[in-house]
Amino acid sequence: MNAADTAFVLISAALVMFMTPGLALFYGGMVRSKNVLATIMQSFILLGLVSIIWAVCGYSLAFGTDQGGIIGSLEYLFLNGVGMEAGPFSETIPHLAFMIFQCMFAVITPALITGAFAERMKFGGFLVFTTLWILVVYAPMAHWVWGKGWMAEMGALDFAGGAVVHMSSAAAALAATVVMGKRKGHGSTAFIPHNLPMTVLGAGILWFGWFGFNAGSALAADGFAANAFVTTHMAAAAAALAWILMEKLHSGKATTLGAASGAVAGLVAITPAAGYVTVMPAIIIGLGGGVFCFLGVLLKGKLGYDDSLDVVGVHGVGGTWGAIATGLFASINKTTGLFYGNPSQLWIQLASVAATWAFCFIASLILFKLVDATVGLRANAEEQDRGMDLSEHNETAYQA
Amino acid sequence: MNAADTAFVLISAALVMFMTPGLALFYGGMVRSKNVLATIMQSFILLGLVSIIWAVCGYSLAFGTDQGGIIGSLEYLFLNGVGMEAGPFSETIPHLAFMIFQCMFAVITPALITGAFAERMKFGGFLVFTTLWILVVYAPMAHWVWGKGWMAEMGALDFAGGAVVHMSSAAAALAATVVMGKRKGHGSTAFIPHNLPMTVLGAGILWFGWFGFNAGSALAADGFAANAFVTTHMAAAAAALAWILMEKLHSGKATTLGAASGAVAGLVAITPAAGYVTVMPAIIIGLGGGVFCFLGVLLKGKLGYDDSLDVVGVHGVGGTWGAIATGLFASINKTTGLFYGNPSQLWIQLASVAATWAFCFIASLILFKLVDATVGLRANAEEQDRGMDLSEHNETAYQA
Amino acid sequence: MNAADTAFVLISAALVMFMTPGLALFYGGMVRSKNVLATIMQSFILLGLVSIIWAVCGYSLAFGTDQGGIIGSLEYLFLNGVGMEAGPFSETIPHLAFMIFQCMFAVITPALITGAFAERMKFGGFLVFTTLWILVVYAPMAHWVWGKGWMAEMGALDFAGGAVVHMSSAAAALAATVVMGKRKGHGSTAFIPHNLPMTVLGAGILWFGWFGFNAGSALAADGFAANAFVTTHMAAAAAALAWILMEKLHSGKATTLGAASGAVAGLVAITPAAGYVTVMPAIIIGLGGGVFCFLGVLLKGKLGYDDSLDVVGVHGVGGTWGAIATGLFASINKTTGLFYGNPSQLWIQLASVAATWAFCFIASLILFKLVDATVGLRANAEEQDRGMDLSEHNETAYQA
Amino acid sequence: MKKVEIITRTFKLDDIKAALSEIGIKGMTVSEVKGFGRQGGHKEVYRGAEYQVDFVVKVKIEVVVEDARVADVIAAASKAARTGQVGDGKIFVLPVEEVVRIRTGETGDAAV
Amino acid sequence: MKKVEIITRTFKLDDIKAALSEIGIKGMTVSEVKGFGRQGGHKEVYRGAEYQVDFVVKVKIEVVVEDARVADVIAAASKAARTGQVGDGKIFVLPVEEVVRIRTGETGDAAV
Amino acid sequence: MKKVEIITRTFKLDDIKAALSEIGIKGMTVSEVKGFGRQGGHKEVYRGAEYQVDFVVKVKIEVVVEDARVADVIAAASKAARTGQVGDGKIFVLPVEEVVRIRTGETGDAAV
Ligand SMILES: Nc1ncnc2c1ncn2[C@@H]1O[C@H](COP(=O)(O)OP(=O)(O)O)[C@@H](O)[C@H]1O
Ligand SMILES: Nc1ncnc2c1ncn2[C@@H]1O[C@H](COP(=O)(O)OP(=O)(O)O)[C@@H](O)[C@H]1O
Ligand SMILES: Nc1ncnc2c1ncn2[C@@H]1O[C@H](COP(=O)(O)OP(=O)(O)O)[C@@H](O)[C@H]1O
Repeated sequence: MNAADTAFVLISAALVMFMTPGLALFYGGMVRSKNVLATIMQSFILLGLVSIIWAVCGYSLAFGTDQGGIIGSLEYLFLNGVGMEAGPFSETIPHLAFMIFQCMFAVITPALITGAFAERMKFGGFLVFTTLWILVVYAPMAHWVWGKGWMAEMGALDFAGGAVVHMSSAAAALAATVVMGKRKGHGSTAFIPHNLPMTVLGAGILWFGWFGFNAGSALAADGFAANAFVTTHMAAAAAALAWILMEKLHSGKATTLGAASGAVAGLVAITPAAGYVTVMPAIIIGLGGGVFCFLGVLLKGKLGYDDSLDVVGVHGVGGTWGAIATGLFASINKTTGLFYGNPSQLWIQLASVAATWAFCFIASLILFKLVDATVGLRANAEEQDRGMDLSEHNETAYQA
Repeated sequence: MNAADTAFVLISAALVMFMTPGLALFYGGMVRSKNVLATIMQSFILLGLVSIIWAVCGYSLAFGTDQGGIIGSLEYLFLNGVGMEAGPFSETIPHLAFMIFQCMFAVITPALITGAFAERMKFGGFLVFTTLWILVVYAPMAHWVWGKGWMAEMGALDFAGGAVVHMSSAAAALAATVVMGKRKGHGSTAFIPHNLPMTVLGAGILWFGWFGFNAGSALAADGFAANAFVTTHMAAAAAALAWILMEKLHSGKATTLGAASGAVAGLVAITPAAGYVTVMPAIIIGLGGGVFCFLGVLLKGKLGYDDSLDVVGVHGVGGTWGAIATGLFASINKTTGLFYGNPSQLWIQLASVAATWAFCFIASLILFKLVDATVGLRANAEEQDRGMDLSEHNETAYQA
Repeated sequence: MNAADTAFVLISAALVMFMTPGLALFYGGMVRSKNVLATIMQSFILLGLVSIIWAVCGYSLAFGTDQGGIIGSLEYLFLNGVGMEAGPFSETIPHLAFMIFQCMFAVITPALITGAFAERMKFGGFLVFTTLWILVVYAPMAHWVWGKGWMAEMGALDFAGGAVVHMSSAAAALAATVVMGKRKGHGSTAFIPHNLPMTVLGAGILWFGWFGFNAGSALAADGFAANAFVTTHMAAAAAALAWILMEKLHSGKATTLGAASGAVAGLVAITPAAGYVTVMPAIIIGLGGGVFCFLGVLLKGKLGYDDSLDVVGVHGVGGTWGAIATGLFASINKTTGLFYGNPSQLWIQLASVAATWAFCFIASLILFKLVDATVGLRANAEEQDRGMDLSEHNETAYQA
Repeated sequence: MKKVEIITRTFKLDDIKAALSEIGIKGMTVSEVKGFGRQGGHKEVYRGAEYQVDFVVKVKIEVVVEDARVADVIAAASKAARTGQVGDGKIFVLPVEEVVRIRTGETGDAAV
Repeated sequence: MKKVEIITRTFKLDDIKAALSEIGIKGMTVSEVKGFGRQGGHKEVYRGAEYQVDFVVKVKIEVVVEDARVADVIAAASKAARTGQVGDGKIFVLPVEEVVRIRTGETGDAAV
Repeated sequence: MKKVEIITRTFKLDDIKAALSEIGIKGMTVSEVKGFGRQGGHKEVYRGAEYQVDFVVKVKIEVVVEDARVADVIAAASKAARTGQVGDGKIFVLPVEEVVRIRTGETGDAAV
């Protein structure tokens, strides 16, 4: 046990917790004003819902003793045996600190999905879906990658959640657009963000919190943490620039929403790589994140599906690129990627990418269909016209 | 002295400082737009006013050498003798770090009260009242509980401020409603929150900062801090869920304001217990916090007093429940409560609850009366119509 | 290497990073709603632009081996040689941690300048100017003061950036007003802040982040850090009070914008002194900061130049006062000022003040003229009428 | 048919609405306006600079009614809105030549 | 000249604008209003307290046209705005005695 | 009595107010509107998707005056509002049949 590492991981957990309200604002600013509360709520309430699921059984499923590479044991049900002493995943911090740090990841991941079905999701169906998704998709994914499951065994590298957090939520987002269809008015109405300063504030909080997310994933206040901190920052910086450069080329002007989106794209892209690459490759990963995610968002317009806030374009494209780039650029922390003489790492990364997308998409699709057929998912046209804030929550965000 | 503990407490102090602007937004979003600045100001300016009082004499009154169980000595007047070496309250951190961590508590406590008289308090009277209240109510309370005063001697448990922070401010809030009466239009006009995203942002900042508040109160980056961190988070999570469940039962829909209010209620409830209970009891405390505070807020409607933003319903009910629950569930950190075989702890807790309410209510009542009779407290009807922002500060919050 | 110091500096770097979005809101709330995004963008994008410049060559120019007192060597180009081990500027933290902490300072400094030309600056010219300014003004200044350059050799004290950050940006701001002239409508139209809660939120984030800025500048989690933390807080507190007291005397009412402005003025004033003075002198420095900066802002009205958001009045006046006050009150950390028997320190401080203003003003003036003559700086009257958000970014901040 | 436009203090809206309901008015349209008049404005101060803000926020209520009810509407609204202080506002009556209810296509008195 | 005032659902604005364009209307002025009428409002709940909000947000479209075109405007706007549900709103026609185009000083039919 | 409605650029409000004050107008009511007309709108871009925004934010000034002063009001407002560019806006004059000052109950010319 080491007090410095404990302090570092606890503060990091607080930073990651803060990302969820940050995401709520990031998304909330992008919807129309009649839907802002419902959008915020879908992130905020997960701090409640997922945390309790995590304490009851989620943590145990993800980080209990490995059962055949597939899932964790039930030994930590109700956090039984998760105490003030070090646990199996880190010798220098209390087991509780590791558990709560991981809890914050479990909270924000399903919150990311909500961008896809914003402005048309019913609250009840959302709660049921998320509960199932944490148990059926997230906990296994976390186990496979970080809980000594089969992906970890295979040697897949995912420092802070390119697969567990970003690809998984993007695959669920894609499934959501398939099951739920488009918002009323899609194609004819302009869906213009109602409050961009709110979105930029959200992006600022996300960037701030991401230092906890990525550097905290070192689980120690050491050189690796410092390296992950720097790669995180520089990738975000590079991606913000890359995105607005793409905008300049594409439509003549850089936008504030573009800068904020680019920063998030860069943060997504570096997430799997942050602890395995050095700074200059991180900048390249960031540049790629900015360019590819911008193109991914444009593609949506071409393909015509309604991923309201671009979960697939940003988290799907960015997470995938980051996972592949880790296979290219890994060079520190006992890893090596293709460019450092280890082509097999790239194949492992590609396999983990394919497996993650396939599993998460199919499982999410089934869960969405299931909830749609039982509790119901989609608000009807009249509810969408009134806005989800009034229809689902009896509230109005703003009064003159 | 220990650098890790110092880092942890300093960062925690920063987190607690950030709660005050967070509270400003939490409250500010709930008032009408013509009163938002005045409401924000009443929190923000306390970062100025109370900090200076704290440096001049507040800290000494609270944490100077105990004088008969009642008050601290004047030895630390102007922070004389409070330096870079460890002080009497912690061996591992600089005395200055302990002092400033405590300062942040002194700042936010009177800021909590402001919710009770929002939309009708004059700024001058507010400043005078708060100055007196810190010296006459807060400093003694802090001394009794944390400064080796009589409540500590009696064995009352209050980890991070159920009595010192929440009950004390709620008792003052109740006194305020008695002395100041209702807002103009109470009962006929709808007092609807003008900006709920602002309130949710405030709640997010409060939740984030509360990790500093509660885990930081361990004054060391150890297993107890990790435990307090986790109990804090889980209680907030449980209370957010409990509150919206109550709403669903009561009026058919969960609300965003309910989720935010519930989270705060849970944070309040766990505050006295955070370092003395394990995680599952913390979840129960959180659930209780959500349910009881929701009912407490409803009660206001029945009783008809005008506690504008529910300081009594949330901080009074939540703080009291938390103090009692500490007497029920305490089990770690050398404490035991009723459910762990020590009924006497419950009696001690009940005694401290009664004493806190009685002392803080009566003392606050006298102070309010005094200020009312001299400087004046209440804005008149015309000033309330124009809004406190214009009447008291010559400002308008928003321009189209 | 020391894990506690590493944790402290990394978290401090995250806090300083958060100041830039905070500044974006602080400034963004003060402009008219048609210019809020452009204003926010000018801060936010510097997280991208300056970070990359810093990694490529800025850090090396500032902190490479000293070349004749003037500039750093190119040894750290592309962060070559900046790794996980300790570097030359601190033995207890990774070189990368020191680099990224410094990076955050380089980001926010040019963001401060943007207040001067808000509501009329073209985005392209802004990017070019800032790139040049970092290389020509900021990197040398940082080198002279913190990189073992001539000002350090001379014995000038600047704990966390009174000269490097505040005077330098204020001098550039002054140059901007000279080159760019006034906004359309200056003198006839009322330029009233469009969203003061946004500004207060920004001030809250700045205050919070400033603990990283000043206490983090100790580069260790020790008593000096605790002292800097406390002096920072108390100076901000005192200045907020001083500013609203001046307002009360000047126009009869304290304002929320005044409290926020005062807090920032106090934070600016204590920045050069934070690690060299004790708490009571810090309060005096804060009081002076509040009073002098308030007068500095009033002076603008008299002199008639158009420093839109008072960069000179707040950062110029506050930074200068702080630098001088350091020469008066320095007493710890192996320093002594005039009031502690060392008059020569005051002369050194005055010399460094004069040199900083002269160098930064002239260099900035040349850069502005250069960019004006080539890329162009100033939006024309029609663009200003439409607002910079639409003219420069094709965006609108708010939709009903 | 006439359109009665009532421009008055915002916080009187509920009272006026109630008064008009009482005399059987079933519909009205309300907007927020800024009024300049004898009432004068107020001072605002930002960083020491004082601004005189001339306008006062007012509410405008538009009610279209049959000619015969105009006097009743004026009487009810005046009574509800009056405080006796400068700034109580004005009532304007304008002629309306045609009224259509979009839903049914009804016109004239049947449409209001 | 007449002023045609159309008060209807906000999300119909684009359709109405298109319908009016089609019949050659080149200008109009739009504002956001709150409507009270048969449509009723909705319930809002804040911390357990229920509020009945009576008004519905509506859009008001003002078009000044030559007398001869009034019928066309009413027909086009009615068609575009109609949903058949309560709350489709009203069209009011008011006489206009003079029209001036500020830019040129033109008046009458030439000015709209 | 007539109601003069002036729809023009927002940043001209102060000038028009001054011009009307100068000719002795003591009251007016102002609202924010969106105008569609020849002036055209602008392009906005959000995450690569371009939106054509057709409307322009305009200000609407309503002044009720005695018949005799209408010409003066039009002249003064036109002069103050004119830039000569498309989008300067319109002035409409509508008949007003009655005016009431709520505070005093005065009607007609005495009420404005
Ligand atoms: N001639 C006018 N034309 C249009 N609106 C007017 C006129 N005179 C006054 N108003 C409106 O009536 C409001 C109240 O007028 P004011 O002169 O302040 O008080 P009072 O109506 O009590 O005399 C003004 O704020 C303005 O909105
Ligand atoms: N007499 C009236 N005067 C002015 N506006 C009216 C009047 N009656 C209705 N309105 C406006 O028309 C809108 C629709 O009216 P409502 O009675 O709800 O439905 P409908 O027009 O379908 O009968 C109202 O919200 C209100 O804005
Ligand atoms: N027929 C009309 N009815 C109502 N408002 C109109 C009409 N024509 C124009 N307007 C208003 O006048 C404004 C200016 O008109 P526009 O055609 O752009 O320029 P101009 O008045 O210089 O010819 C429009 O934005 C709109 O608000």
